[in-house]
Parts: sequence; structure tokens; C-alpha cells
Amino acid sequence: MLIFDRSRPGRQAVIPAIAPEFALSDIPESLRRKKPAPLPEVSELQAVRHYTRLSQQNFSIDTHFYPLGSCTMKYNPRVCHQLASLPGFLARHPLAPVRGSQGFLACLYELQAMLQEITGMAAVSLTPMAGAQGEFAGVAMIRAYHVAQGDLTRREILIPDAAHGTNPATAIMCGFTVREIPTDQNGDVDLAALRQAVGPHTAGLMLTNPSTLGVFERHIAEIAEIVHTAGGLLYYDGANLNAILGKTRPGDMGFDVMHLNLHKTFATPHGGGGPGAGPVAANARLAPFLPVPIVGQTGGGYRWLTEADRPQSIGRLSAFMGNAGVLLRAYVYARMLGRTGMGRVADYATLNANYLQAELANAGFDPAFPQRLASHEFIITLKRQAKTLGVTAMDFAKRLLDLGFHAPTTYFPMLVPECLLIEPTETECKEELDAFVAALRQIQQEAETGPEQVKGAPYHRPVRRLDEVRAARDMDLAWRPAAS
Amino acid sequence: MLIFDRSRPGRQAVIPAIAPEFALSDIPESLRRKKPAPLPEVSELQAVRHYTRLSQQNFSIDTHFYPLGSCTMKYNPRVCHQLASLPGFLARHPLAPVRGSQGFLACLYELQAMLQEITGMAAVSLTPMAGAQGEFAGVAMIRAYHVAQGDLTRREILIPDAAHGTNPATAIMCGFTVREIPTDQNGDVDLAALRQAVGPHTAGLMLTNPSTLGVFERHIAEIAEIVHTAGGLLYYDGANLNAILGKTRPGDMGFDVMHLNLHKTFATPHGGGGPGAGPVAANARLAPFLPVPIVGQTGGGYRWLTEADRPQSIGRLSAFMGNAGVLLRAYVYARMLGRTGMGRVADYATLNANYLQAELANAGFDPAFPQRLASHEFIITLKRQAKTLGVTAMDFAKRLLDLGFHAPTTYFPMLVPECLLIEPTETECKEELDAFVAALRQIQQEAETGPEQVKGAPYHRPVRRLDEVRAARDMDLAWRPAAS
Amino acid sequence: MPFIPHTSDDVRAMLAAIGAPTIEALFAEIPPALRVADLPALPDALNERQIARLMAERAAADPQWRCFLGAGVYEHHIPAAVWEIAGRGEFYSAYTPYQPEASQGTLQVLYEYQSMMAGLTGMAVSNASLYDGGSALAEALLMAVRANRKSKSKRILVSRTLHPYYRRAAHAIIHNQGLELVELAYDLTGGHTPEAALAPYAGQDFAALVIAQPNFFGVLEEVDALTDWAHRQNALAVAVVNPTALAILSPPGTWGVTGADIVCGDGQPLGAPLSSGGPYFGFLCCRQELVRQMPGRLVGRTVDLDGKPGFTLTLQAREQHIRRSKATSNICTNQGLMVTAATLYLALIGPQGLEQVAATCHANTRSLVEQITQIPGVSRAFDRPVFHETVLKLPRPAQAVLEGLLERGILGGFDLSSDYPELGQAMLVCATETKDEMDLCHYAKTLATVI
Amino acid sequence: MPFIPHTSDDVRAMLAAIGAPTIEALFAEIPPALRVADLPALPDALNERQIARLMAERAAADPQWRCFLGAGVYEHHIPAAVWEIAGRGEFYSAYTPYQPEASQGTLQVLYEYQSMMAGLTGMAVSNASLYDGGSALAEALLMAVRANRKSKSKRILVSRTLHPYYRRAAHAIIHNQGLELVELAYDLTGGHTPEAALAPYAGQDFAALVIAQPNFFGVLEEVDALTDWAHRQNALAVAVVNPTALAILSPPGTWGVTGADIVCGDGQPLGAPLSSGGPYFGFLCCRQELVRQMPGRLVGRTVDLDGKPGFTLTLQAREQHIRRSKATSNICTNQGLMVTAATLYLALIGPQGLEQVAATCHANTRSLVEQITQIPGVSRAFDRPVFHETVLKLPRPAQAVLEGLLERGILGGFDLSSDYPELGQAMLVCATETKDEMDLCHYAKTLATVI
Ligand SMILES: Cc1ncc(COP(=O)(O)O)c(C=O)c1O
Ligand SMILES: Cc1ncc(COP(=O)(O)O)c(C=O)c1O
Repeated sequence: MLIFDRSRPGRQAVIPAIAPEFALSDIPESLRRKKPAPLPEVSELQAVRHYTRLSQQNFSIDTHFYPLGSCTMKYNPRVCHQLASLPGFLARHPLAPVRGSQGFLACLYELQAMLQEITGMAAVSLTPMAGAQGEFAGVAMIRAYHVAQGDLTRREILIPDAAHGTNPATAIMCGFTVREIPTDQNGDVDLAALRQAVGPHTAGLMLTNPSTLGVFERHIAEIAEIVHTAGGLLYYDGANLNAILGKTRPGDMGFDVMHLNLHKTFATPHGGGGPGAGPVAANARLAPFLPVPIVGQTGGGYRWLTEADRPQSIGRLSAFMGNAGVLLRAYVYARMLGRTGMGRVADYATLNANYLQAELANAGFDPAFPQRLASHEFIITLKRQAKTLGVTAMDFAKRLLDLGFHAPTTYFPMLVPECLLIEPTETECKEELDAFVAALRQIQQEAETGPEQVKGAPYHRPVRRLDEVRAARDMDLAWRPAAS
Repeated sequence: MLIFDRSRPGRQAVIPAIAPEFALSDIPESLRRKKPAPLPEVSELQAVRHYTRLSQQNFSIDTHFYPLGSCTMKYNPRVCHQLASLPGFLARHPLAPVRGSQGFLACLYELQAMLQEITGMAAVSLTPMAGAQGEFAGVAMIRAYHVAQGDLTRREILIPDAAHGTNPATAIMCGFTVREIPTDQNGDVDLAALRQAVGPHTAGLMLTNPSTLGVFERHIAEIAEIVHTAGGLLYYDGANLNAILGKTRPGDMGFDVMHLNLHKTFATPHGGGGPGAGPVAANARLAPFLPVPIVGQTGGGYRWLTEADRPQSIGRLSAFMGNAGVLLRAYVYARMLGRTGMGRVADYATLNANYLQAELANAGFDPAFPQRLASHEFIITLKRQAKTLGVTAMDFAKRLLDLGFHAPTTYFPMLVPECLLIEPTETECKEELDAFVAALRQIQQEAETGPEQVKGAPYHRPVRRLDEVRAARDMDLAWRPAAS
Repeated sequence: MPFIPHTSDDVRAMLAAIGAPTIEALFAEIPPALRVADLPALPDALNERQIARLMAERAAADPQWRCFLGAGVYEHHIPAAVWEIAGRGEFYSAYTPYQPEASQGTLQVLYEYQSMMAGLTGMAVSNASLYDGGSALAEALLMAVRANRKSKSKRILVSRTLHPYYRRAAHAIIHNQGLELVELAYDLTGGHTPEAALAPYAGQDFAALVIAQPNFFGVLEEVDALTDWAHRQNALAVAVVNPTALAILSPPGTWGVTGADIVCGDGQPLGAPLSSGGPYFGFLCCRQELVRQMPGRLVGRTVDLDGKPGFTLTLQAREQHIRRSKATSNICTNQGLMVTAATLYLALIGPQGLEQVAATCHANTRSLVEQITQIPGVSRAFDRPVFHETVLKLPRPAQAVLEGLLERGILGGFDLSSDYPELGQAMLVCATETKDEMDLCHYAKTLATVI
Repeated sequence: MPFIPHTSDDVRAMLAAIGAPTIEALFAEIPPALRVADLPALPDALNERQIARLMAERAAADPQWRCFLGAGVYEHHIPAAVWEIAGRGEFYSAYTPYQPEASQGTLQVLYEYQSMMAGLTGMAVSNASLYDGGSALAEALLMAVRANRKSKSKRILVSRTLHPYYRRAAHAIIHNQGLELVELAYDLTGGHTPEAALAPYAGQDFAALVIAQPNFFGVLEEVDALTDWAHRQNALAVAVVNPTALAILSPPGTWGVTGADIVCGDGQPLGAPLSSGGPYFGFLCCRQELVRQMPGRLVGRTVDLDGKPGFTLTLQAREQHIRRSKATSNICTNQGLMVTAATLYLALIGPQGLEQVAATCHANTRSLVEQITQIPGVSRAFDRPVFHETVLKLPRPAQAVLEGLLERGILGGFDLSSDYPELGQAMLVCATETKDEMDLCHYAKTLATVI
């Protein structure tokens, strides 16, 4: 039932203010709204009950194992939420003078410094509001760099075919064309193809490492060499940073610019789809192009560095300071991990992934890259099951929902047929992983004995499989009031 | 699964502090704990997930209609929780000097004043921590009053047979004996019996009005007269105050002392069983005996009145200030209702109860007192269904759970066989009441066509009916670590 | 209308169904003479924004002192997850689990709580909470009198080292049933209750002996000796304990030869903020044999129709709603949500965490005492070990010293002069794990300037 | 180990299953030369108690001024239930609803949100959010260029009355694809964008005209005329609106003869606290015909296998995870939780509530202006009606005036001198419904003393 179905004319929950009768007398009728907005009219209890019950229909980290590959669904510490929600932070206007913002700015400044150390980069801008906007910032910086060099011919961005969809989409948004680089059988970038692809038109390469195939790109030094020699720059997609936190740094690998997904590596919440934060970090060469604002420190305290301070900046990507509240959450998390805690994240994320891969292999499932060590995530392919039993990766995924597990990422990366990309993260315990293996074993058995059972799943969720074709065809995208 | 089943040696969620090695060196071994306490060892995510999922197994006002008679399960405004949880209130030590507590004390003082006005009493003490402790305070005050009068023969408290169990239990705790007064067919106190019962041994009468039968005691003036004339005092059990808020006042009815259930009438949460608050109010005669502390106002500000200020006080019923945080919630609620909002509560609570009674009668159910107006609650009896169909009030209650409604109070008051005591409260909307009627209609139909179906309910809850006999016989009251 | 969902259409339709002309008509059974038309002394309604502002101003009006005051209520770090989850609507807005099938969440939490408290105290059984520590002691004593078959007495021995407010609350409650508290003297050197103080009462009939660990002075009592003494005299041993301390101190279940009989106290240190006095919760544990004399709710584990494990209220025949005047207590609503918080608190910090909290509190208090007893004229009042609180003798009246500290932002302790005039110029000071070395230093330095 | 559940037994068993000797061995594929042993510039770990204290100190370090500053971010009362529920773990810790059967909660909320925004703006479709108002404008313009079949241009007309930060953000994003913003002058008397300002561009090819309502000065634009002008020129009309204002102002769907084509803005006023700049959320609505050019996620209502209604992400072929380089945008993670809050906000205050908020803001700003224009030298810069913000001319530089107010606890407004030097000594002031008559008075009095 929609909240609109609970609506009755004249009902109201919170009365926020009572305006005087004459309040709007100076606004000409022509500019006034004629009919009230078709918003629901419900009591406070109705609203609370409606949305509380809706929330219960979700799977979430707080309720379920959620091994969604490439998304790093780790525990979101409640203390981060609590501290970022302190009234002093929430009540601060983004344009408040810096002399009344030193507490807030100190957090941001220190976060910048920590991210520099973690990434091995020279400077950080915290303003991008998600990974994709971080990518945008980085690729726009590459463009700005070449332009500043007077080099206007570099119009192409190279992207491995395993890359996340945001990479090619970002390159296009930045006005580049995209050339795909194939992956070899071991999951590494095909170096020969890369060598062929580079040239004076090469603006740069976007790379995720470990890649979305769940393996570490072993030839990263050569790749960097090839691209740099050709005059291109290297962009690091930091979505998988959880795998290497404190172990190796993009700056040391030869990357020039990168983003981090704080809502992945730094445990800020995913919020049902956001908000995240995608700070962008750059080496000395690209640092001048970072988007503003950045927090700077002068003798007297912290202050905003803006266009005036950073004339080569690609500018401002949000009207104000990006997702400041998300940054505070990441700051709290980073301070709680501290110097020794960073490497621990990678240690246990990697341990969990390799353990789960080993146990699933043991249970008869096929890792996509059995010859490789897993990073923080890994892929199994259900090609065999799809062929022999007619039960697809999607079927396995749906049946997992019945058994109380969120499904892994399905059909991504597209290179691997019938794949599940599985990322357990470091915050899950062994028992949970073992239960997940048991569930997949059970589904395998069901698929062998009664595939229809699996193909009809889920059975125990608020809805069964949805008609997505109808959704796209009939396009019911908004409730509308009955014509009256 | 218990949290203990998730425990593994050495696991830990929050690390609150690290003590120095030598920390305990001065405590003799003989006083030290030998084996660590058998508490669970789990990760933070495990704890969060475990208790989040447990919470989802509850029915609650925030998720379900909860018409538990006598309990006033109305909406608990979230703003009350938020404002009572302001750091300034939470961080205040109960023994902090009053000069740093004026903000807090102002709230309590004003709450006392509001409750005086609402009850028609002369003075209020906020300290009792639930209704039953409020009763205790009031009855102990009656005792103290008689003792102060030098009248030591009044050892008996009169209590109508319809009364809540806390009333007789309280009288006993205060050192009295209890005499029950019967109820007449219309749900009123049997006046003749009362006249017979009173005498020089009568310390007082405890009365709930409207009574737990859901009807207003129409002869209250005569009752007061009878008891007072006999030298007894009148105690008002304020659990049902929601019915008469702003309509009539216990002080005006002739009661000498009473409690209020803030967790009922004033919308503070029930918290799965508490905490509540049961302020006690008294007329001028009994006011000197109120428990301490009370908040007083002097020229300079607010301060605590304690034993020294109130030498006749029955004393202190909690070590500190009762359930202060609950009092703040009630204060916020009372201020939001204000002068006009109080009567509105009674209006709509009464409207809802009478509407629901009418609709259920319409649907073929038997009100216990069809000749009476309902107050904020009413009783239906399923005696007929139990006899003809073998389906009891308990069966109806359990089946309601399947249909998404918390059951009304069952088998209380004990006077009415196979009864459901139904209290919708003012915060439920008509649609919810209609849905409840439809559910009871459905169950009635099921009972007629297939009683076994109803008798086996519930089917859709985390557990089916529990073996209560086994629970009492085998007494598994605590998890215990396996002997090691 | 705030919190009221009724539209005018609703009201009309509902009155029609009832057959009443107006809402007013529904109150016809109230005698007209008793009706009130208005409550003129009530203020006008505030909307949410207005009350939020008022409350924010009031909360901010009260200064946030650095708190070294304990005296029964202790500032501890509460993990953020505790109240984030305890505050969920499903816990917050449910009631007593009368319908177990619709309340397994609350019931399992209570069962886990009972298990944790039983484990912590070393007792067989814990109830599901009482109001607070003071009233829990009262219930424990009423229970002891009921339960002690070997004694006919309603007299109870209690040391003067027990929290004075607990003694007052217990007295206010139990004297109505004729119970009497007999005060034991304490040792002025040790601050504890020596066996010698008991000697005069040997051979007399008492229902119980109350043993506080630590006692109000923070001092550790000789609990084994006291427990055994009580048992030798056919009195029950009733322990009043700080639950945090039990992480490092021997649990009452192991005191003396056979252990304490009843254990109670205030659960505030387990996840309840200071919050101006409450809500906290009282806990009560006992030996298995005494369970039917226990007041308050109890949750048991059982199975459902299908044999699946589940939880339900049990042994309700002890309670008022079943037994009425024969109940073990009048308690009905208890402190459920605080117990939920305590369960979360204990699960989140675990046994090592609780031990670290206790040990850090102890170490901090030791360190603080070491620093401030360097100040001329400041000395420990007692020579026996303490938990996390201690009595200091001062060269000036405690009130003046505390005022001086307050002016410098420190809530410095508890002035003992009215409750323990025999101690002279003395105060009770506490440093929990919320203080670090800098705080202790700052306190010591400030105290030096104030004295 | 904070947030890590592994015991040493676990680690041993897991390594054995993998067949690796140590955790370290799992990193063998990283070239040794690239390994780091330590991150020495990082501070040591803090425990929860320590970080809580640090953050509390930092939050408290920043004074809480009375806020009369708007300039794109507005202080509104947020009903308590909004964040109590949006903060529930099931919303907070879920992700994009890729598995609809396990995400009906989030999906239905998004569908309801889309419905509310479509209703508020008078448009057919709303997406499920973009990052913020500035970047939403950029996406709207990229979309307009893609969608406008009648124009080959990448040029967009935008008035100087549009928020300068929005113009900068849009430029930073769209210029990479060759889009160009052409600035329209405004009327110095009215503070609006008159048709006269457009006249020079008549007949030229533009993809779109941007219309802000209210504009950055708070002034109400002649939206009908502007919309019709755009359409006559074959340009799309892109509206940038304050969603609160739409409770009282004509919705873009009704502007001019056929309505605006695309509507965007910042959702911050709908339930997001000021919070230092974010997170807020961008909204984007459009006519039905343009939906396939829309960036961002969309939720549709459909049915399941059993015919039961349910919700799912739809039209994903617009998105990067399906269409990669051919997607309408690179956006992936959006601002879901803020949208949840906005949905709760709108449900809780309802249509009347939003109207009351808007009308009260307007009335408060009028009242404030009336009071402060009594001060000699203070006058309104523009003579046209405003929503809840207005430009005031001052007898002294705005910066000095604002400093003076700050010293008296008032965050008094936005200094226009760097973005609009042509206005001279001028500031932008805003009074939302969070202010009452006393606040307005206090502001006026304080301003009088400062000037
Ligand atoms: C590998 C990779 N790159 C980039 C992104 C984009 O990040 P965001 O969703 O924060 O925009 C993702 C997120 O899903 C990702 O997995
Ligand atoms: C009529 C009546 N009296 C007294 C009480 C006792 O109140 P409390 O549960 O707050 O102790 C109740 C509560 O259930 C009640 O319904």
C-alpha cells in the first residue's frame, strides 16, 4: 500500500508553522500555485508505521550478509553516524565563516592528510560526491593537464574491458572517446594490446586494481611505463581500495590521479543507494587541477582554498562542499582504525575472500580464476550449471534471498559468463561465510534434483520475481491522484 | 539463535578502554573474580545484526495496531525521545548542583504544575517509577495520614473486584488488608455492598474511573461520600486517565490521592515493558505526605525539596529522581498538547472506542455492557463463541496476530468471561479500526467454518503457540556455558 | 491536530455508526457537575519546532562539568550502537510481552539479559528488572523475609557503609510491612564492615544481612566472612553490587562457603546515561530455590507447538496480574528498555571489555588519589582497597572545595558531611574510564589551587 | 580488533582451508617493490570513547549562530521522526536495490519520492536523485542538449540571477562536452530577468533557457513569459526551483503554455540539515517524452510472478552499468538516504504543512525586511516580490556589517560584493519558519546597532 493510499483530505502529522492570513498577499496570482500539491495527508503514526514497516522489507548489512561484489558492504559503525550527527556539525551552514568552523575544518583537513598517506598521493580534494564524480574529477583533471600543456590531440581514454561501467561513461562525460583494452586469460590486462593502443592520441588509462575480476593486476609497473611513455596519464579507480589498504599504494604503483569510495573502503553507509563520497587524490603533477574547495591550513587556522587560491582547478563540482556529513563519518572511521588498523582491513578482507573462494571450490563451484589468489573479492561462474541444469546465476541469486543472504553481484563483470562477484568484506565472521557456503551447496543440490524450485525463487520475500519487461514497457513511474 | 551461540573466545566488538597491566595489583586475590564472566564475545556487526533482527520479531505501536486494553498504546511521538535525549539532559548527574540544573528542573516543575491542573489536585510528586509505584506512594500516604491522625485502626483497603491486580498487591505492600467490593450488572460499584463494607477499619478505597470494565463509574460522588463519611480516603488509579483528560478531574470527583501513568496517558514509550513513570498527585490534605524529591521554586530558581523540607513525607522511593528521562518525554508531549489538546485526547479516544464497539456489535460480537457508553475502551465477550464453537478469546487473540494486529487484553478483567478488553486510543485512524473489525469478522467466519484453523493460530509468526506449562515446569531461565 | 488522525468526514461517519449526535454526547455518563470546561492553567500548545527550541535552550542552559562525581551513578562510555538499536521503534514502542508469539524480540532479549546477569553475579536466576537499585534492595529484603524459612524475624542488618539513599528508599518501602533495618557500624580506619561490628548481634534472629560490594565509600568489604557469618546465623546474605565491578571482583554466587542468596543493585553502569537520575534499572538475582519468592517478570525458554524453541513469560503466578493480593510484589511495568540497552552494552563490550572498563576505572581512581594526596592536607580516609571511588579527607569543608572546583568546570565529588558527619571534612571522588591521564592531572592541579 | 570478528582460531582454520601459511602470503601477487610496510603519517588508533570525545569537542568548538543566511541552503525545522526512521539500519546500511525482492522497502520509498516530486513540480517523471542542486543542473543541461531535437546548439542561456555556485558547478561539468553557458543580464530595479534581456538572442539557436524560481536574489521571475519565449525559440525550458517554494508558487509543469521541459534543484530544504554543505540531494523531473534521456535511477511499479504489485529499478538501459559509454550519465551511487528523509519529511508535513512552511518563510522575510528597512540607509535593492530571501542595500560594506552581526551571535546573510559587484554594498538575507517574531526583532535591533 502506498502512502498515498493512506491519505485522507485534511489529515496532518506535524504542524511546522502557522502563517498569518495575509502572508502571501504580495505575490501576484499569476505566480501562485492553483491546486495544492498532491502530497499525502497522513497522521504522524501512519507515516511512522508505514515507513518503519517498509524498512523491514529491506535486506541490509545490519540485518543480512550482503556480499555484493565491488560494493564493499562492510559494517557501517554506528558511532560514525552518531558523531557526524552532533548538533554542532548538523547546524553549521556551509557558508558560515571559517572562524566559526575550525572544528569541522580540522576534521576535513586531517582526513585529506590521511588519504594522502594512504594513497601515496600529493594532495586530495574531498568534494566529489560519489565514486563516479571522483572519476569525473580525475579524468577532467587529465584533460585539463593536457590542455595546460597545450596538447590538444589527446582525446582518447583507454579502459580495460573488465572495467566498471562508470569508467567509460565518465570518459565520455569528460569529452573523451573510449578505447577498450582486452583482458588476458589470467585476468590481467593484455599488455600487447595495450602497447598497440597507446599513442599520441592517448590521454590516459583508467584502471581498477585489484580489477573487478577480483585479482591484482600484476603488471601494473609495466602498464604505467607503457602509458606514461606514450605521454598518457594513469587514473586509478579506487573502488577496490579495501583490498590493498596499507599494503600498497596507487601513488607508488605509478598512478597520477585516483578517487576513493569512502562508502566502500571507509565504511560510510550506502543508504539504499547513497549518499557516498568520492574524494580525488593526485600526485604533484596533477594536484593543481584538483576541484575546489579544498581545506588549507595557514598560521591562523584552517580555511577553504577556492578558485582564487587554485587557478588551475577544474572548478567546483557541487554547489557547496560535497557530502560533508559523509566525510565526517569516514574521518571517524579512519581515526578509529589508525595506523595499524588500515592494513588489518586488507588482511581480513583478503582472508575472507580467499577462504570463501576455497570453500566454494571445495563445494564444487568454479572460480573464474582458480589459478589466482583472490583479492578482497572473487568470481565464481555458473556456466556449467546453466548449461547442464538450466539454472542460471540469476536463479542462484534469487534463491539465496530465500535463504537469508543478499545475492552477490550478478552478471558483472560482463567478461565472465553466468558470474557471481562475491565480496564478503573483513567485517563478516567465519560462521557467516560457512553458512553462505552451506546455502549455495543447498541450492546446487536443489538445482540438481528440482531445478524448477530454484528457477521460481524467491518464495519468502514480500514479492516474487518482478515483471521487469512490463515495468519498462508500461512505465508506471509515479502515483497520480485520481482526476477530480 | 542466542547471542551466546554467536560467541567465540577472543572476539570483541567495542574496546572501551585499556587498563595498565598493574591496574589491579592492590586488590587481594581473595576478592578477585577467578573466571571471566560468561558474557558473549561477538563482533560489533554480529551484535548489531542480532539485535536488529530480534527487534523485527516484535509487534509494536510503530509497526502494528496494538489495542491492548488498559495499556493505552498510543503513538509515542519521536520528538519526545529526541528532545529528552539531548546531551545536556543525558549528561546531567542526578547529584549535580541545582545551579547547573535550572533548565532540567524548570521542565519538571512545569510538569508538576500541569499535572496539578489536569488532575485537580494540590500537589504532585514525580518520583514514582511506574503506575504500581505511584499506587504504592498513594496508599502509603493514606497510611501515613491515618498514623499522623493517631488513627491506627484503619487497616483495610477496599477494592472493587474489577480492579487491576496492582491495586490489591499494592495495598498488601503497604501493610493493609484488602476487601473486595462487588460490581453490579451495569459495571458500577455495588453501592449497597460498599456501604456495608465501610467502617472504622476502612483506610481507604482504590478506584479506577473509568473502571477496567471500560465504563465511567456514575456514582462516584456517592462513593466518595460513603468512604469519606466512614473516615476513609479515596485513591484514584489513573491508568485510565486518557478517557477523561480535560473532561473531568479526579480531584473534583472527590479523590484524595492518585497516580498517573505517563507511559499511558502522556504517550511516553512502553519500551517492551518499561520504563514508565507514575507521578502521584494529592489534595491539600494528603500533599504533605508526598514522596520526595519534589521540585520547588524559590526566588532564585528551582531546587529540590527533600525530607528536610517535607518532614511528613513518606520518603524516597528511588535512590535518585525516579525516571527523569521519562518525565522529560511527558513534559514535551504535554506542552505540545497544551490547553486545548488535552480534551482532544479524551474526545478521540472515546470516539474511537465507541465506534469500534458499535462496529463490532454490528458485526455480531457481544459487548459486555451494551447498555453503556464506552469510555476509551470496552469489552467484548466471546462466551457465546466459546460455548457454541469451542473457540475461545485466546484463540481469537492468537489468530489476530496472524492477521497483523496485536491482540487486545485477554481474560482481564476477570469478571467478564472470555473477554477481550479493547483500547484503540485516539491516535489510530478509522481505516485501521475498520481493518480490525474486518479481521475479527474473518476470524468469526473461520471459527464457524473451521474452528481448528483458529485454534491452531498463529501460523505466521516466528513461533507458534508456546508450551507455557513446560516453561514453568522445566524453568530454563538462563543460558549457561557448557561445563568446561 | 497533533497526533490525531481524524478528518471531519471520519468524525461524521463514526458518530453516525455509533448513533451519537456529537463527540460530546459520548461523555453523557459523566455527571454534569463533575465536568470541567477548560484547564486554564495549562499553557497554549507548542508545535514541534517551538518545543524543540525550548528544550534545546533548556538542555544547553545546564553547564557540562567534567564529572568526578559517582555516589551510586557512574559516567561510562556507552557504545553508539546501544541506543541506536534500543531506540528502534520495535523495542521502544512495544509493551510487556503478553503475547509471546508477537514479542519474541523483546522476550529473547530479556532471556539473554537474565543469562548475562546470572553469569555476572554467579547466581542461578535473574529477573527481568525492577525499577532502580534502591527499590530493588527493598524488594530483595521483602523477598528475604518471605524466603527465609529459618527466621521469623523482620529485622535486617545493614551496614552504615551502604548507600544512604538506598537505605532511605528501602526503609520508605519496607517499613510499611513492618520490616526494620538495623544499622551496623563500620571501621573508621578501613571504611569497611568488620566482623567485629556484627559480633553484638550474634545469636539474634535476623532475616538477612545486607552486604554492599563495593560499599558507598568505594571500599571493598570482606564479603566471604560476612556471607558466612550471615549463614551461620540463619540469615540470608543479600548482596548489593555494582555490576561493572563484578568483572573483576568475586561474584556473589561464590561468596563464602555457599554464596550469597539474593543479589541486587542498580544496572545504570550498564548502558544507561547519567540522565538526571533515571531511567536506570534495578536488577535482582537469586539462588534457584528462591525463584518462586522472586518479584518481577521472568522469561523462560520453551518450545512451540512444532517443537521450535521460543521464549515466554513464566512463573506468572508470582505476579500481581495473576495473584493479586498474594503476589510477591505489586510491580507491573518495569524498566524493559533499559534492560535492552544493558543487554546490548554487555554484548558489545563483552567479558574482556567489561573487565577493561572495571580495571581502568580502578586504575584511574588510584592514579587520581595518588596525585591529589600529594596536596598538603589531602589524604585518604580509609586504608583498604577500593573499586573506583574513594573518600578523601580535606583541610577545608568539602562544600567549599567542591564549589571551588565547580567554578573551574569540575563536578568534583560528593560532600559526605551531612550523611557521614563523623568523617569530618570529607568527600567521595570517582574517576571512571571516561577520564584520561590529562583529566586526572587537571583535577589534581585544580584541586591544589582550590584548597 | 575493531570491526574485525576473527579469532586466532578462525584465522588458523581459514588459512588451512586456503592452504596458505599466513595472511601475508595472500598478498604474494603484489610485486614486492610496491609493498608498503607502514603508513607512518597516520595517527594511532582511537577507541570509540576517545573519538567520541574528540568529535564532541570539535562540534562544540563551532559557535551556533542564529542563522539568517540562505543563499541556496535553508534552515528548516525537520520533524523528529524523519531521521529517526531514515537512520534505521535497514535504510542506512542497504545499497542500491539491485535485487528488488530484497529491497522493496527502499524501492517503494523511491517510487513514493518520485511521485511526490512529480506532483510538487507538476511534471510527469522524477528520477530517484542526483548528487546536489549544482550537479543536477549540469545533468539537466546535458540532458537538454541530448533531448532537444530541434536544436543543434550546445549553447544555453542562463540568467545572471541564477545562483553563482550553480553556474560554476554546471560550467565545470558541462564544458568538457563543449556546452557553453551564455549569461543573461538582469533588471537592476526588479532583480529579475526581463524579456528585454532575452531580446538580443531571439532567433539564435540555443538548446535551452534556464529559469530559476525564485532566483538567487529571492526574486520571483516571470516564469510564464520566459518559458513561452524559450519554446518559441525551440529551446527547452529548464527550471531550477526551490521545492519548498513550490507549495505556494506555480509548478513548472504549468509554466507558460506548455510547461517547463526539465526541472531540477536541490532537495536540501526537504529534510536535510544544513550539515556544512551536504549531503543534500539533487532532484530532476521532466516531461514524459524525455524520460529516456534522463540520467539517474528510476523506479517503476510492476507486478510479480503472482500478479502482486511490486517495485523495481527500470529503464536501466539509460545507465552506465548497462550502457557504459552510451549511458545518459556516469552517475551510479546517488543520494538515496537523503531521498528517504525527504519522503518522510513530505509525508509528515503534507501539502498543508509545506504550504505553511513556505508561507511562514515568506511572511517572516517580509516582516524582517519591513523592520530593517526602517534603519536609515538600509533599503531593498529590488522592488519585485520575493519568496523568502531578499537583497538589501547597506550604508556600509556588507562584510563589515556581517562581521558586526557575527560578533553579536547572528549569521546575518550573504555578502554579495564579490559575486555581484554591480550591486554595491549589498547582502542577501533569509528568514525561514525557524524564526519567530522575537528573532526578527532581535535581528533588526542588532543590525541597527551595527550599522
Ligand atoms: C569498480 C567501481 N568503480 C566505480 C564505481 C562508482 O562508484 P559510485 O557508485 O560511488 O559512483 C563503483 C561502484 O559501484 C565500482 O564498483
Ligand atoms: C488499571 C491499571 N492500574 C495500574 C496499572 C499499573 O501501572 P504500571 O504498569 O505502570 O505499574 C496498570 C497497568 O497496566 C493498569 O492498567
